[in-house]
Amino acid sequence: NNDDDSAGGSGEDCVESNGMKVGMAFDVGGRGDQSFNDSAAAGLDRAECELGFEIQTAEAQDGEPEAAREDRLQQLVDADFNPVIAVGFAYSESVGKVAAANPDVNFAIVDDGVEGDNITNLLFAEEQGSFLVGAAAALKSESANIGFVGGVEVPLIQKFEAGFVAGAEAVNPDIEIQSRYLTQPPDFSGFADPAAGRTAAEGMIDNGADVVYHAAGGSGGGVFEAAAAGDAFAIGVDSDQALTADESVQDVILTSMLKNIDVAVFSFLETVNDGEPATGPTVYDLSVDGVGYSTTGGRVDDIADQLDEYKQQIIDGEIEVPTS
Amino acid sequence: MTDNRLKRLGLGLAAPLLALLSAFLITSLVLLAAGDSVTGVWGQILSPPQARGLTNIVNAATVYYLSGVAVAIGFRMNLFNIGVDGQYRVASFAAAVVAGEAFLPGYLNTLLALMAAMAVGAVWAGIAGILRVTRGVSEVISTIMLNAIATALVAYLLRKAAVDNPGSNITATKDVPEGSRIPGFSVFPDSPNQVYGFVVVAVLVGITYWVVINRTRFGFDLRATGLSQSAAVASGIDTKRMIFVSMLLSGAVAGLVGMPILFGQAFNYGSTFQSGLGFAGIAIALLGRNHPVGIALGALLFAYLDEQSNPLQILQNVSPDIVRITQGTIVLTVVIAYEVVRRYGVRLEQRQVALALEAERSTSREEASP
Amino acid sequence: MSSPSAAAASADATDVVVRLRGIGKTFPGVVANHDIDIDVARGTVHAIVGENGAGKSTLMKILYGVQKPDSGTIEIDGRQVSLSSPSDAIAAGVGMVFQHFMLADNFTVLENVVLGAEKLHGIGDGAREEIRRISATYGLDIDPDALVEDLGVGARQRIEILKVLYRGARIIILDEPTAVLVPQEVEELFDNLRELKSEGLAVIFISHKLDEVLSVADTVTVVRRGTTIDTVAAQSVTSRQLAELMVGSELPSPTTETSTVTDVPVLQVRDLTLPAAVGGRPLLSDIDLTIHRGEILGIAGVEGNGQAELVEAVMGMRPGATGSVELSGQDLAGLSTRRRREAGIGYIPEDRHRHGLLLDAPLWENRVLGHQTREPNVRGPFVSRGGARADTERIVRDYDVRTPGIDVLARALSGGNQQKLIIGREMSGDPSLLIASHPTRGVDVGAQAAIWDHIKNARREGLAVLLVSADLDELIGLSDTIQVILRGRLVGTFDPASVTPQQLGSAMTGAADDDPGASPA
Amino acid sequence: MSVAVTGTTTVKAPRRRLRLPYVLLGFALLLVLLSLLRIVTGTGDLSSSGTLRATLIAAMPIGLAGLGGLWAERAGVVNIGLEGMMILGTFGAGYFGYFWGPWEGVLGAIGFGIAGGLLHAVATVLFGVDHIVSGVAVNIIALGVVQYLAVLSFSGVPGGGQTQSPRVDDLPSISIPALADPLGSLEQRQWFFVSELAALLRSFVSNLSVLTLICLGLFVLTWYVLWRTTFGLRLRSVGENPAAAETLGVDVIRYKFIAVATSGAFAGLAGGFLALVAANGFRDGQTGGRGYIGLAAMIFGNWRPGGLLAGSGLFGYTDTLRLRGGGDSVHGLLLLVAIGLIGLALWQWRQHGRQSALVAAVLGVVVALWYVLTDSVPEDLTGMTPYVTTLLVLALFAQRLRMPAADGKPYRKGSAG
Ligand SMILES: Nc1ncnc2c1ncn2[C@@H]1O[C@H](COP(=O)(O)OP(=O)(O)OP(=O)(O)O)[C@@H](O)[C@H]1O
Ligand SMILES: Nc1ncnc2c1ncn2[C@@H]1O[C@H](COP(=O)(O)OP(=O)(O)OP(=O)(O)O)[C@@H](O)[C@H]1O
Ligand SMILES: [Mg+2]
Ligand SMILES: [Mg+2]
Repeated sequence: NNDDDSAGGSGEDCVESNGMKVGMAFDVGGRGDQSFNDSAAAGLDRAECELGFEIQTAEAQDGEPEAAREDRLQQLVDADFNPVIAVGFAYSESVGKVAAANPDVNFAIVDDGVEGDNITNLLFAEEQGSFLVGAAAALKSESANIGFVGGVEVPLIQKFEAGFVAGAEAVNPDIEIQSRYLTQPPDFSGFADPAAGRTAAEGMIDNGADVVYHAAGGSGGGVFEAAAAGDAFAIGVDSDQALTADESVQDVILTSMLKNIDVAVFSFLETVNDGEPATGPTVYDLSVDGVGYSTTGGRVDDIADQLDEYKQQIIDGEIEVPTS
Repeated sequence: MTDNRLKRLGLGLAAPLLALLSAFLITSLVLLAAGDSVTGVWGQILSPPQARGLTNIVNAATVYYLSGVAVAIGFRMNLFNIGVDGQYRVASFAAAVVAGEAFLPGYLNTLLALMAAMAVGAVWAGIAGILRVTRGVSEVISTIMLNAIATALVAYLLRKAAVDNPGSNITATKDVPEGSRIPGFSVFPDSPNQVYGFVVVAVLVGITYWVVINRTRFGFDLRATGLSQSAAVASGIDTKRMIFVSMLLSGAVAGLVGMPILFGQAFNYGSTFQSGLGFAGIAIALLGRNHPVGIALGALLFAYLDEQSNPLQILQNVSPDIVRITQGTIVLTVVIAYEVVRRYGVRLEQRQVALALEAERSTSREEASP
Repeated sequence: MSSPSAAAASADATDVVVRLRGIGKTFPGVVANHDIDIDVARGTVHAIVGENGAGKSTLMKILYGVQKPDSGTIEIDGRQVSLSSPSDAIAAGVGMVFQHFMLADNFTVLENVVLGAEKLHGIGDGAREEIRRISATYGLDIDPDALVEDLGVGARQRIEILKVLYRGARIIILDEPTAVLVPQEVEELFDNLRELKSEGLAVIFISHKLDEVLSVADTVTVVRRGTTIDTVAAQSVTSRQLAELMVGSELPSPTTETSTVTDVPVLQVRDLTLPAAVGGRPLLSDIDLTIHRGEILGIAGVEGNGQAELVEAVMGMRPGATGSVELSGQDLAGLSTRRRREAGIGYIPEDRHRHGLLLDAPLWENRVLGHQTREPNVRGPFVSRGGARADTERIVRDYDVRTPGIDVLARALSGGNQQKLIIGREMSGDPSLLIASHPTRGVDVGAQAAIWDHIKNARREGLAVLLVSADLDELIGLSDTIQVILRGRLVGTFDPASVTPQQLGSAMTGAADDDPGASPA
Repeated sequence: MSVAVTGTTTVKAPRRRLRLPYVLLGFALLLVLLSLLRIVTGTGDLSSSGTLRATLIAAMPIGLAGLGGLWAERAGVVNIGLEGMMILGTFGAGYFGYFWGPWEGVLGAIGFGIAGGLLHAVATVLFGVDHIVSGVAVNIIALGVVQYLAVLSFSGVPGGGQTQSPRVDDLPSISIPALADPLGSLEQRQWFFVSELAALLRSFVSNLSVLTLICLGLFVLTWYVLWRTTFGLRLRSVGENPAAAETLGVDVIRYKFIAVATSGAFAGLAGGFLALVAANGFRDGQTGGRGYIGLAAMIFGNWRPGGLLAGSGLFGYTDTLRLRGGGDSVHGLLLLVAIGLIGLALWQWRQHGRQSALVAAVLGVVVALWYVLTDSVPEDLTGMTPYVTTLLVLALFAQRLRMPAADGKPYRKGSAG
């Protein structure tokens, strides 16, 4: 009752079934998290429609044992799903194990580098995208004071922070950057606590920040609310949040750091469709538009040239963006 | 009397059966109301698990069991150690660091890490014990606070102790060296995975628990304190000491909760280390009436429900959260059923005592009259 | 059985305010009441007497709507009523003072009194005025704003009566109101009752103390084994006759036999002082006492004057006590309760349910309690089930504990049998000192006699016994010496052979200085 | 199994009721202290109107959960199921809030909370199940129910998902610019005390959700109902001595039932507040253990609404400081804690609590040293602040607390006499 009603599938422009079944295992939150699970789901839905895959999804439970994740992947394999895509680094170990046990099945994992002959890693240069929105924040800040709200202090999110800081300092070395994480692992509620996101962002805004970037998943909604209430800008993450966030706060979203998981998922499924499933790591960075920034609302149009210049420098390797 | 004992045994078994049945009914009603397939869900849950699933059930039950025993030690004394959750996390972290550093070779290293885990778990629980004994702070509240503090503390220490693992987004301690891991063994034929070797330790813990509680002087003191603190004091039991010691013991066993995972599967403590086991332990201890065998059955039941519900979404398109409802309902209905049965039993016994005495009285009167 | 006889029948029929006919009530396995017939007349004190467990309290609870009768009818003021809750009874004009206080300690007197009767005078100043008025009218001397936990037993008893009066009750039930009062307080209470009686109220009065009953009651109903045996006019009977009606045989009474007192001291207490937890007067100050082999030392005192603390301090259950306690020359200071027990103290606590038993454990486990370090209950670090069970059988046999077996839960035994089990247990393991706190409180006459015998046996075997009791007859009957405790001090020593309960009573309330029976401690 | 929640203290708490002037005086002192702290530490955010407003919002769910606990425990039922009832409340708010409207969301939250309360009431009051056990079960069931219902209700709904509702519209809020602006400039001046007072007042006149005000009112209402009405007297009597209450014609079972259902309503409202005011919709895991914290705050507040408000304020404040100011603000707080501890030590010394005084003094010195020797508290550790503070306060004051005498004890009808 929870996935086949998604968009795609029955749409008119969709192609006939290609006879292949793809399974996707989500991280906690699953479809509809308005965040990275959704982004992966978007890629899946597109593949369903444009390539004719039959799709099935399942999501993780909070605090489940490792074996449950293994089970989930194995059950997808048992039900003849091939390939199987795991969304999120929590699946790192289980993908390694299940892939080894099922050498005939192709696996993909988002955000993790686990190795295997039949595994492809969909990795992202989040720091590069964050660099660009960091630069945008610095360029737009009138108070030379900006903020970063991280959901949970894990290396992945620290990568966002590092890129953001580097980008902002590239524009203005003296800029003040306030940084805050909502929770520490294993407490992952920082990704799902808009109230905390709001309080943190309000603090930054009260403290002079006028642009706040969040990498806090579901808590980001609170950051947008704070920005709206405090006459500040917010920067979204993962998808173009000026489109997906609630209408009442879309105006304050300066731009979003795009992490195009959907693109990655779709390209992977294209290789499967072509009969030559990708293996090994693929890094989706600026050069392949795996990451980037959004322009919805036209609020960064005036600085687009500068941002694109930075982008080119990063692609050319002139700027090396730190990851931590 | 044997007849009565049989009757009582029957009553004792009736309670959990009654409870399971009503949980089954209630869950079915929820499914019906929500429009999900009742037969589909129960069909899946009651279908025989594969070998892999059976192994998973035993493994998950091992972990639940230790957690249940840790909680039960406190329960036997009317101590509510809500803090098993924090205790096992702090302890698992400590053990992972010790084992990862490999101060000693091979299994000595394992042993040292296990002792570290028990010691750290005991200390963490001991804080609540001290506060209760010296300051009168309810252990319910202090252990809740200590759970939250454990989260922050472990996060802090984990970042200090974490090793660089390029390409991974998981922060984790150093891996336990190969030679210090506890090998699993295959129980179910054709199973691709293995049962934790630690299951042996869990069984030993269960036996020790039973012997200590039911057969030793210490256990008697502990149960007496749980039954009536005032009577315990009058009998010469130092109840403050008992509270403190049983908190330490509970914490030490809590320290073991994460060990099957650490030495049998994860080999390090990282941000994806399983959480929430302490709370499951509370439900399981209640379900098992704090009895070592009961706890084992409860742990197996919970593990079974978890395992069997996992594919619900893939196969039946029903959210596996439905079994949480089942599990919670089982806890509640079991307790209610036990309470009802207990009252019935007490009444039964009172009636018997009265009848026996009445009979005795009338016979003695008959003897006296002639 | 029998119907209301001459005395009651002589009361004018219109004067009957309560008429109980054929009341029956069965609990699982116990017939608490059957065929009860009672008539209570207006303007009288009607006493109900009977052994423990005879069914008096049950009957009163039925009349007060707490419990529903299985059979029979209740008429109040000539109208048949159905009482399904205390509210119904209150509405019918019945008020009840229970055997145990029914007060919320953390509430003020006002709150306790108005609870449930808020409609009468509100919960504010109106009620306060009314309480003051009633208090003044009946000389109850109660401050509506005092906190109940600060008050003594006498005051609490008066609050209970005030609660009843406040509700305008015309039929007042008093279930053993005098159990915790000293004779002087009892007198005051009786004055109050006579006052009530003269106002035309009916008082139903339950007591085990037959002299009291005869001094205050107009009519007495005797209940035995759940049914009414007889109703008599108080002037026409003696307490001996009443007692024989109650038990159907002669009343036992505690009598000391020839003295067995030796000059070997067993317990020597010097300067025992126990400071209060939060400032204020010490709970015990400078207690000195010695008990010899074969001697029973009785402690008399109004409840709350330190006798419980004295016992607990000797038992080592009170941290913070200073002074010396020696048992047969061994200094007990600093020893834990367990060590003191091992050193040879047997302890019969005053509240057997709270301190003496694990109600939800079988009898044989209760045998282990308090003796869990000693033979035959233990083997090394383990509990010896075999040893403990065998010894429990012995106790059950030797002490005549009426039970179907040693595997039943302690809860299932009646109070007297529970107490016999405790005494058997505490006499095991060769104690040299037996501390007995209220050993016969609330047990029936048969068990009472047995318990007295056991204590006398202990004395004969050379034990020193510290006996604390609120029952002055018991103290006088059993003790070799009686000491009175008042506000944490021992204030007088009496010879039980010559002292009267009245003299003890005045010493207990501090009015004893001019009493000829007292000699300085 | 029944448990005495505050251990085995026998010391009587002195009964000095706080009168309004003292309360105001206390407030003033607090503001003075905050001013001093601001000046000494140079951390302006400690008493800014933003911090205070965020504190109010952070404290309210905890306080409401605590009120839930208070209602139940005053009637003698321990309610550790508050967390579960709160979770039900967040879902009720999200569901009704999205499909009907925000005010309906409030009602939905209360309704779901009551459902949880009734479950607890049936188990504890009717069946005499141990209160903690039932509470634990309620928590498990509530979580399962909500997660299951969320999947059914929100997946596929635009903006919603398996673990969250779509955005729910705001409840109306009050802003009085005519007052807020001048107060704002006053706050900016950084005048001793005056600025703090201005900040406090300003937090009440700028962007304050109506629900916040209503909830504040509920504290007063609770106090009034429980301590000034017949109903309240009866309800409390049931928690102090149910047998006595029954002998006076109070329907004990009914009052306990009502109390626990009300408790559920408050806990549900607490969840509703989280979903509707603190955030804008339901999210799985949103409560984050606040139900338990509410219980702690209630004990902290000695089972009284005023104390509870202070306790939840403390929680809200420390949590807000952590989220807003991070390690720097929390560092400033260290000084406050140190001063508090040393003050306490002096006071206890005078009260002859020599041992506690010593403990407090040593702790105070340690914290003071920590303050002096560092510049900031590590970010990860700031998360502990509210919990450590509570533990500390309980350790120092638990013996002065007094819970209802029959709290946590199952009661059976007819046990009077
Ligand atoms: N609630 C109950 N359940 C079962 N049995 C009961 C209950 N209440 C009383 N009984 C039994 O009923 C009998 C009468 O008890 P009751 O309390 O009325 O006696 P009593 O005359 O008041 O004794 P006492 O002098 O000790 O107060 C006793 O045998 C007791 O065991
Ligand atoms: N409220 C009650 N509920 C259940 N059983 C009761 C109750 N009251 C008394 N009984 C039972 O009645 C029996 C004897 O009680 P009873 O009140 O006669 O004892 P007692 O001799 O008065 O001693 P005690 O001082 O302990 O009350 C016991 O089996 C006891 O469990
Ligand atoms: Mg009795
Ligand atoms: Mg009685």
